[in-house]
Amino acid sequence: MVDALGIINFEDSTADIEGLGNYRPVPAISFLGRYRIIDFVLSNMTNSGMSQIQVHIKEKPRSLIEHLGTGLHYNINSKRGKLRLLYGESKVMSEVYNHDIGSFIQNMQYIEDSNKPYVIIAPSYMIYKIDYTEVLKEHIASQNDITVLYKNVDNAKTEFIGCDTLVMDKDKHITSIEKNRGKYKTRAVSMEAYVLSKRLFIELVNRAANTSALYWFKDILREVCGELKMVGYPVRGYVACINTLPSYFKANMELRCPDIASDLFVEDWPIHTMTNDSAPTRYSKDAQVCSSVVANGCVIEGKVENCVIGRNVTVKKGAVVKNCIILPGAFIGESAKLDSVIVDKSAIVHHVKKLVGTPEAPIYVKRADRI
Amino acid sequence: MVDALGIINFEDSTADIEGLGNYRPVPAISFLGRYRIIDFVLSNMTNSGMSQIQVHIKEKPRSLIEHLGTGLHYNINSKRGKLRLLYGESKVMSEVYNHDIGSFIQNMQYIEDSNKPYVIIAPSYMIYKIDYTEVLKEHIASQNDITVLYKNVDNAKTEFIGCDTLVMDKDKHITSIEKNRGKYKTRAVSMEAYVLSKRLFIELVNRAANTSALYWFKDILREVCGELKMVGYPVRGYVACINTLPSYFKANMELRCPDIASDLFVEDWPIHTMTNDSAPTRYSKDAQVCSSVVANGCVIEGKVENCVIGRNVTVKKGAVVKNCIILPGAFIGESAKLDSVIVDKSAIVHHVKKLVGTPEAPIYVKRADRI
Amino acid sequence: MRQNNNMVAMILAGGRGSRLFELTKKVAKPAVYFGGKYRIIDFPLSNCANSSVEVVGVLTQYESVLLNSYVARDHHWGLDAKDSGVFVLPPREKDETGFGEYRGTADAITQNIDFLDQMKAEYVLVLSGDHIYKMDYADMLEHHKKTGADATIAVLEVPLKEANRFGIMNTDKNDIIVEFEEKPAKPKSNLASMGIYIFEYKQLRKYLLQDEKNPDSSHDFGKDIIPNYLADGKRLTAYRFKGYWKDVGTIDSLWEANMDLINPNNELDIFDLDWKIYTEDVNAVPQFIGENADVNNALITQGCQVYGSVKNSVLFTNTVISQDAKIIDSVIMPNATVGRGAKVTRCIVADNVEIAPGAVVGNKDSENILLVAKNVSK
Amino acid sequence: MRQNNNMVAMILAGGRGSRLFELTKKVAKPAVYFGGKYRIIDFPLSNCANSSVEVVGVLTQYESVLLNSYVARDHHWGLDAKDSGVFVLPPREKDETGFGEYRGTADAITQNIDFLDQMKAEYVLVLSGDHIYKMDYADMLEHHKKTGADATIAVLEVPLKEANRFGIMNTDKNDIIVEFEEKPAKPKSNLASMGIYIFEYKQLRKYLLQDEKNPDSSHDFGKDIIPNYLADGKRLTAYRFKGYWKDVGTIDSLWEANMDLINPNNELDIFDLDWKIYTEDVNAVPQFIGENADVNNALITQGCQVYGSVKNSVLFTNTVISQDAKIIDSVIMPNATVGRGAKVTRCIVADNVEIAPGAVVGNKDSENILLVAKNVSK
Repeated sequence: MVDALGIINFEDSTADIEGLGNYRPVPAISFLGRYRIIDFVLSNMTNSGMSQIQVHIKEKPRSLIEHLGTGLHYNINSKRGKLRLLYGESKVMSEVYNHDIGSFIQNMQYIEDSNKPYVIIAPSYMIYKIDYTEVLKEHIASQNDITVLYKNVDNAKTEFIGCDTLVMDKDKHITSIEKNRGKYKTRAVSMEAYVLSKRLFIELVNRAANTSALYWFKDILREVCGELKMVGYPVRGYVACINTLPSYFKANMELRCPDIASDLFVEDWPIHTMTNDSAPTRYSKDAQVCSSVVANGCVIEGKVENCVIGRNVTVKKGAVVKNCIILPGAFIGESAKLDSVIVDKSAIVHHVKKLVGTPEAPIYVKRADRI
Repeated sequence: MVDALGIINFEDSTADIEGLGNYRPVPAISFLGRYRIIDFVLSNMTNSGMSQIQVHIKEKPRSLIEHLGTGLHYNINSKRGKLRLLYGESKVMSEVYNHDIGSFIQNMQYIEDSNKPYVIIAPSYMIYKIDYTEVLKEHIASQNDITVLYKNVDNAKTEFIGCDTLVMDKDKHITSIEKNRGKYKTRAVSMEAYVLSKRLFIELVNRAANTSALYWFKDILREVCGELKMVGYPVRGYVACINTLPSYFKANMELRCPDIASDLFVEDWPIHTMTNDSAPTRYSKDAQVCSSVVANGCVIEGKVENCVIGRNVTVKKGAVVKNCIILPGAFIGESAKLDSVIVDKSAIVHHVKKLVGTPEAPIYVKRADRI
Repeated sequence: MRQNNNMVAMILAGGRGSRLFELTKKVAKPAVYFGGKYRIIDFPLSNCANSSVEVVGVLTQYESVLLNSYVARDHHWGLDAKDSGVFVLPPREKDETGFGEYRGTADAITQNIDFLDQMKAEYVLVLSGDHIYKMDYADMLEHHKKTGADATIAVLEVPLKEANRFGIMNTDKNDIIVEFEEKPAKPKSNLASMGIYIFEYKQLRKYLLQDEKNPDSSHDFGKDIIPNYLADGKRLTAYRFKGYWKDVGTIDSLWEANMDLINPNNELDIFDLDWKIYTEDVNAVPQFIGENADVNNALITQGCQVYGSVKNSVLFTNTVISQDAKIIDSVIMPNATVGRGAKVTRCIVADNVEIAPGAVVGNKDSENILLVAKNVSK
Repeated sequence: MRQNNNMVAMILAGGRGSRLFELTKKVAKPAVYFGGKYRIIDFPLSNCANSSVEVVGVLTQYESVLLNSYVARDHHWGLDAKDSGVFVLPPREKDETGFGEYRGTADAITQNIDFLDQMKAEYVLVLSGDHIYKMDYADMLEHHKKTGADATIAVLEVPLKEANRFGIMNTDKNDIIVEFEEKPAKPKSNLASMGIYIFEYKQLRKYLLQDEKNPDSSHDFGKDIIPNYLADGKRLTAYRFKGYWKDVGTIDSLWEANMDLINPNNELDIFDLDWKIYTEDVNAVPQFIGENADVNNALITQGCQVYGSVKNSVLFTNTVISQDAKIIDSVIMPNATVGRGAKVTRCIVADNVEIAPGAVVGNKDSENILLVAKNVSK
């Protein structure tokens, strides 16, 4: 059991999942047919025994209110624990003021009221598996001020663009934090997940607010890097950063493959989500499906290849869907031929014969659109 | 079981519960120590067997998200039913555009998706007991277009100011709807609760939007009064309209008395709320309490007379509290003498010796204030 | 207790289901798997949830730890609201009578009269835990009230030549039951009792207490209680049910019922979003259909991995069908794995069974369906 | 199953509590009312919830329909999350052994080995359903792991002269248990067993299965299992508990425990917001204290209406104390009413009892507390 308050932070404006991001906050975006992006960070927390968790969001609370509920499906005891959706209640003058520091300050009472001595902050848009029990144990033993999760990658030239990277000495002390501008291949990419005492957290939040009205929490960390004892903690296994539409596309496609997915989905570390009580999926006599992940509740009569198909999707006979991500409830009509397309929830593709995108620039079909 | 979608509407700008209304929407205001204002309309709906209910709110969703949860404590089956908190997600240019029609239109998909043929709309700030099963049965049998709940009152000169009143012929057909400006003693005050078919509801919402960008649902009803068959349905028993601080004060004070409260709180019509798991209240050897309603979790050591005391309130030895409403978690220190004061949640009255208001103009002590 | 909550459902779930052999060796029949992701008892429980019957007693008896702990998680069916609940009711020790088993369907209810009293039941809905169907019990209650009946029995029209296998209701032209015959040699009607009853509780309570004292009674609804009602001239009405209904008492009928679901026009329609069947929420990733897989006419659920060929079959949660394996006309229960190149035809493969690579089980010409309950090596 | 969920609690709740007389005539002892709004079993259940012990089996036996249906509503303790649950485990019929009662505390666990297997228990926490205390079982598990024990037993220091009433643990200087004596005539230590055990499940399973076959065993933890562990040289450690603990086995001790709560400095502290005691959520308005009421040194809960005088007493949910009535040094259980001018002194008034106007019950000089279980007329 981890004696820490969990804070799920929202993404800054460098994250932009065009299209999908217009209808819901990033944590509420559908992922791999069955999940929402927030399920991963939240399951990490509850599987680690954390039961007091705050989800801070920037805007559009509706979809998350319903998805999170009271957290029973994430194994949060509703009496002892608390899954709290926090949302800036005062009006923000301009979008640049809508940052995490603002949300922390507005909701400081809920942070102070927690009886936990530590906080663990993580954004939802980094997908990986971590046991915070271990991280906190090491954090306490080493008497560091702040522990920062990171992942060593060798594709920083093309991926994780705009993310923070850590510069560390051989003892993993962080000497500076720099933005990844795609210059170098191998980097230690920050997961933007931090472990620190609640006292220090509150101090840093106040300091950020006093330094600049536009500061994010990561900005103040960059500044106190030399001053405080900040140490990196490596994440093993699969990591995805969902901050653009192509990276969303790529992560879905990668995790289709059970070999890669088995890194993230293991039996003793379940990824919890809100069940939909869909029936099993039915394949007709004409179905031709391969290399695809298919959620429950679908009716598949057409050809599906290298796809991620969400719940309750219909693919009619004659349709050909390749390299696509079809979100829950969408309908793909008889004559549709789709390649590298992301079809948002409840969209109906019926009168369009052919849509072809590329993995680098997938075509996006809007929510509930009828095309 | 009532075959209708429930819509809990928000109050228009004529309702202004100063002070209390600054921190949470009206439905979330604490009432009679243990309840929130919304518990009454919501319990009416779920006790009538309604399981699909939408709560529309204007602003500040946080407190209601937590109070409503997924509706289990209101007896809503979480699989079959749905308690949905709806909140205008697009930014409103000006406060005058923040009206119920706007919220209905923005969330029209959720209204259309319901498989119920009828809607029952009611605001939270009218407190009374009604079985919608009977109302809907009569509505269907009489083939009216719209049934409007009303209460015959004889104190319209001083109460229910600003409320709609119904002018009806002897068959209770509504011939016009007029605002109560306090001119007459006896009036049929509209509960602003309407029963109509979903089809007609959607039609009227669209018509309102097309008529004026500032129209509320009640505005369009006033217009179609002659055109449609609108009929009044009388509410029996206790009714309170909580639209000002004095009316809030008065309703709390009235319902202290078991004789009046027994009208609203009956065994087969429970008022559901979110439990807080507070211990019973402890009275010390020095406590002097009379004519008061006291919620659980309090420690009473002082003098309490004609009060409504919320959960987890402390009244220290030496304190004298008369004719007050003390909201949950407040602390009344040793030397405080309060009369006709409303103390908001978690406020600490410690350094002020004396505060005296009147029932018509009770003094309000702000949330979490330390005075 | 809420307004509509005065009808309490009592699900008889004590059956051994011995003709399902190994499938009921460790679980009671109502807990047997069905339809890719369900257990049989999900159907009456989901019907209750969808009909706003919020208090459900489950009368278990035989080998029921799995069934008991399964139904106790009442949030699976949304039956965890404030005044709702699924209550496991096994036989128990009492102050006066000591320890006793349930001696019959009626006795199971009689022994739980204290439970029904406590729940302030006004009507009692008696259900069976091992039938597969969708029914709106609220509608049946409406019918019961409207006809002014003392008891209402749901009936199904069966082919007259099969009627001798059922409890048959002989009715007048207003569907008032005039006679009840258990498995009549010469049936006079084709209205078979579905074992679904609504009783006004206070009256039923009296009949049950009388029946309890009768040493000659078998304490059964069909054999004792209903005949007593009729003998006393009580008004019993038939509630006609139309739609899919199946008692999956044998391996063959269990297989058939699963196969029915593959047909897109099947009457049960588990895809109906207005009457969902709720079940356990398992932690399983969506199904993966591999590069060389070939899937047709199949019902497949989450957690499955299919690399081989699946034709006219139902795959339950977390089954693995390896490359070049062939699944034909079969039902593969949870966590079963079929090895490379193995062939499974006209089988029910029980949960957790491993079929070794290259093994061949079942036969396309077999008259009966083969139950594979143990691991199969090549 | 979540990470921290590998410790499964088993609450022994089969006790008759016969020294509580009429209070346990219709309910098992763990369901007896306590502390204004609770039932005794709320304490171990809330302790489990607060200690993140998410799977709880409740082993019931005697007259338990109320207890069973009470604990089945696991949302009262927040134990209704995805992989959580309170499971009622009465004795049941099994494939091999047929029907059987629980023959002892250990046998109750043995008969539910299949349940523990199914829940994938790693540790088993054995609790009693009729003790009142607050304890962090997660801390006890930490202690168990840290000391490398095979089993850990929670112990309480009792006055040495009372030690002969308890099961006494004789320990070495490291709190390793070297001997266990049940109610020793000459106690060597004052460490009394609280009947709270943590076992490593796999090992316990073996001991239980051995014990089951032993015809000479009484199948009891204290008398059989613990001595067997000790005889085998297993490492048993004592976990010292400090704080309020009470076994309310008699009317007097039940009264005392209620009275303890009136003391603002009582050790149990039910007002602690960090360790709340959860219970049923009843529909009752807040308490009303009338115009001429006089309330001092009292614990009063929602639904009560007080018009008379209440001194040094505990009022449970929905009790009514009429004008001029006097309640002194008493405990009034739910829905009881005391008529005008009646006087109640040193009594426990059972639930739903009516005391007529003007009646006088109890005596301020009585040695024992009077249990009033039937209506009292003047």
